[in-house]
Amino acid sequence: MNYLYAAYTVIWLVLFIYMYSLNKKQGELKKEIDHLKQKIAERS
Amino acid sequence: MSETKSVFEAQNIVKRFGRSAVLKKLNLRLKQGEFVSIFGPNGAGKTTFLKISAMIISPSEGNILVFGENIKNAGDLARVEIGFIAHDTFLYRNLTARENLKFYGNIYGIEDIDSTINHCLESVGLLNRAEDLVSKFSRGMLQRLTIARAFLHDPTIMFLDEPYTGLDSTASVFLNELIHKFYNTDKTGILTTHNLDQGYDLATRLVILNNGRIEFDADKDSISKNDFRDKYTEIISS
Amino acid sequence: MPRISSNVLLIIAAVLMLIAIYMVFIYAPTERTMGDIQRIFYFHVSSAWVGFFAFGVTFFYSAAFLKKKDLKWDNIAVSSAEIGLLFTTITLITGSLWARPVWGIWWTWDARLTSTLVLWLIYLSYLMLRNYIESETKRAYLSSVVGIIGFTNVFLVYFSIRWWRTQHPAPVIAGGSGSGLAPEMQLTFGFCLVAFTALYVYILSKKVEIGRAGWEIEDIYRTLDDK
Amino acid sequence: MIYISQIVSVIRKDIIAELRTKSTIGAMLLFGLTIVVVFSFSFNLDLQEQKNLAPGLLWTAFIFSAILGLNYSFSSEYENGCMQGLLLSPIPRSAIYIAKLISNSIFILFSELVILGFFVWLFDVRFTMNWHWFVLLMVLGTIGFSATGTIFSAISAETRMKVFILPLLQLPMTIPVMIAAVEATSILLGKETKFTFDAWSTMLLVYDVIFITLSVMLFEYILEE
Repeated sequence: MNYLYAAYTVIWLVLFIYMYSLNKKQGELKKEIDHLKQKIAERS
Repeated sequence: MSETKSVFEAQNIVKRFGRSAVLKKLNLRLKQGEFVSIFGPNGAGKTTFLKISAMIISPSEGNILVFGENIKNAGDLARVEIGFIAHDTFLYRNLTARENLKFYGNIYGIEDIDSTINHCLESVGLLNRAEDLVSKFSRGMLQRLTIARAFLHDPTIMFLDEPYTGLDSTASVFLNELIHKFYNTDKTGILTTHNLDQGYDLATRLVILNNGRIEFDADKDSISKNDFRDKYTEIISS
Repeated sequence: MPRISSNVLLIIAAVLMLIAIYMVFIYAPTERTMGDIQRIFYFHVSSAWVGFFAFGVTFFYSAAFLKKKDLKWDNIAVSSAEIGLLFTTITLITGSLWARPVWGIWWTWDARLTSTLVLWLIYLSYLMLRNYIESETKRAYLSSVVGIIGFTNVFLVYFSIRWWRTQHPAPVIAGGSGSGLAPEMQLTFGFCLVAFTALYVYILSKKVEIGRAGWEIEDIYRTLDDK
Repeated sequence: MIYISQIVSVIRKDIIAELRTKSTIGAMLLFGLTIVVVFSFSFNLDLQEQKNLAPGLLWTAFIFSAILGLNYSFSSEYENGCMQGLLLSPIPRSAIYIAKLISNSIFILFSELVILGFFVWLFDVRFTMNWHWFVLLMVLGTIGFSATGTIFSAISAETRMKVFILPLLQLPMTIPVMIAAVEATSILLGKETKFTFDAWSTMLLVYDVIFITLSVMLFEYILEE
């Protein structure tokens, strides 16, 4: 029976890790964009 | 020259590498017998424009017309009219000089191939080395064989991508001869170069390409060499 | 790509997924012969189909890129390929976890399993190939060609293995196909498929947004250089 | 017409250049023969077992020596920028692919014949049906290898890790060819099977036709910049 739970833990583990990394990456990119936009605003 | 049909025309050529445009809406029209020198700093897009005009790569937008015919339909037929000299020799190391020219001769569908080859090899002084392997050729001989290959199928439009850089003296003498012979037979050509003097002397028309845009295009006799030199430095530094 | 923000897609996918989990563990009846282990089937086959669908999307957008030469399509193609690889990996792992207790083996050269493995290999090399090419345009052209040829090959692999398997038959996949399922099971399976596809659409829109954010940064740097 | 003569001149060029150095052919032969020798050590099995394994071993030797040859199929083109010379010339892009497909198939077929001779000597394999069926099979299988191999070697020639990328792309692609070829060869060696020799060879033919047409359509995009 533990194969059933093993299978579902694998599915959720893989999906969550992947989605978490996506969100983190998007967060970093957004931060960099805002930082750049702010730098441009200061310069002009 | 009467108002002849344009031999070559580039219409609104745009070329993007990735998402940045290297060429931004270029327009150039050449009539029979015109010889254009294109000047510009490195990375201005000179070689890319030449490759697109010679139909080696296709533009992201815009059209190339040879004798008023869009190459998208004429395609391979139009390529018979095109000659190209670039840094690369386009020669196969493991073939002899004659085999190389015979190969290109067949591809271009030249009828009396052997006499044309002999004539071309003679015009660059390589007839006695016809049977030698290209891998054994010196740099100078390679350059002369490249010139022979470019003029083999007697193209009506010749593209030369900085042909004189790194050319030794004998090879450049042959090149000068062939370009001037090219002149009198009313052919058309585009040459890209850094060397203002050489480019100015050879051309009938001067074009300055700067970060993907043509910023100067005028006949040679409308501007003296010194004025042109100042114009060039002014455009580049702007 | 419809302009629904990815958060809305996330909510839809999450809700559907929760219902799917409820149905798989509680609503669906226990399979007589295999018992509860058979519940792996729902997510295993759904992720297989979504993986296959994702590679179909890559095939489509690769062809779109070759026609339109706009990197926007290539961005979707590569995002979908990555997600396809993720779901195919899940399929392969859950498949083995299911085969082990039922047939006592981790793997069998069955037509479906092998073509899934081949799909996985081809799109792994699709992604690795992209890392070895610097120019963005060249990378898009070459990987589009691989995406198209690779996907076409899978159908041939499936048939050649199916013929080959009838030469040396392997343990028949008990209850593998959806046909011999009780109505509740079919409903659960159908729902899982929808939930997984919703999840795929959410992740795809997220990845495409990330790709576009990367471009935005590039554009800003380029405007800074021009100044 | 001009299209055919252009293809013929590219093939003739490839053959002349190859005969001069014999580098690719030599490497393919040596590599194939070494694989066969390694097989004979790692599978010290009695005669009957050899019968079952012979087709698999043979075709494995074929595919790996083919991949080695395919790695260098465009090297003469990418030296001195000759590919640009071809793109400049009036030869259609699809003709370049077909010419390379044929010259690759010729080299692969040649090295396969020598490997086969070596294999028959080492494993003394006897064909019950007349052997010319096997030659047909080799031709179909070889075209199957080079149909996708030619386009993938053009793709990998553009990347840094060429020698690694080509097998990675090519091996999953040739699974249908390997299965059909091995099964058909075992039929020729007298194994009774459900599917006949003709069924497997038609499958090979279908594979060849599909991927040649697909590659002819897609080849020009590989040369774009």
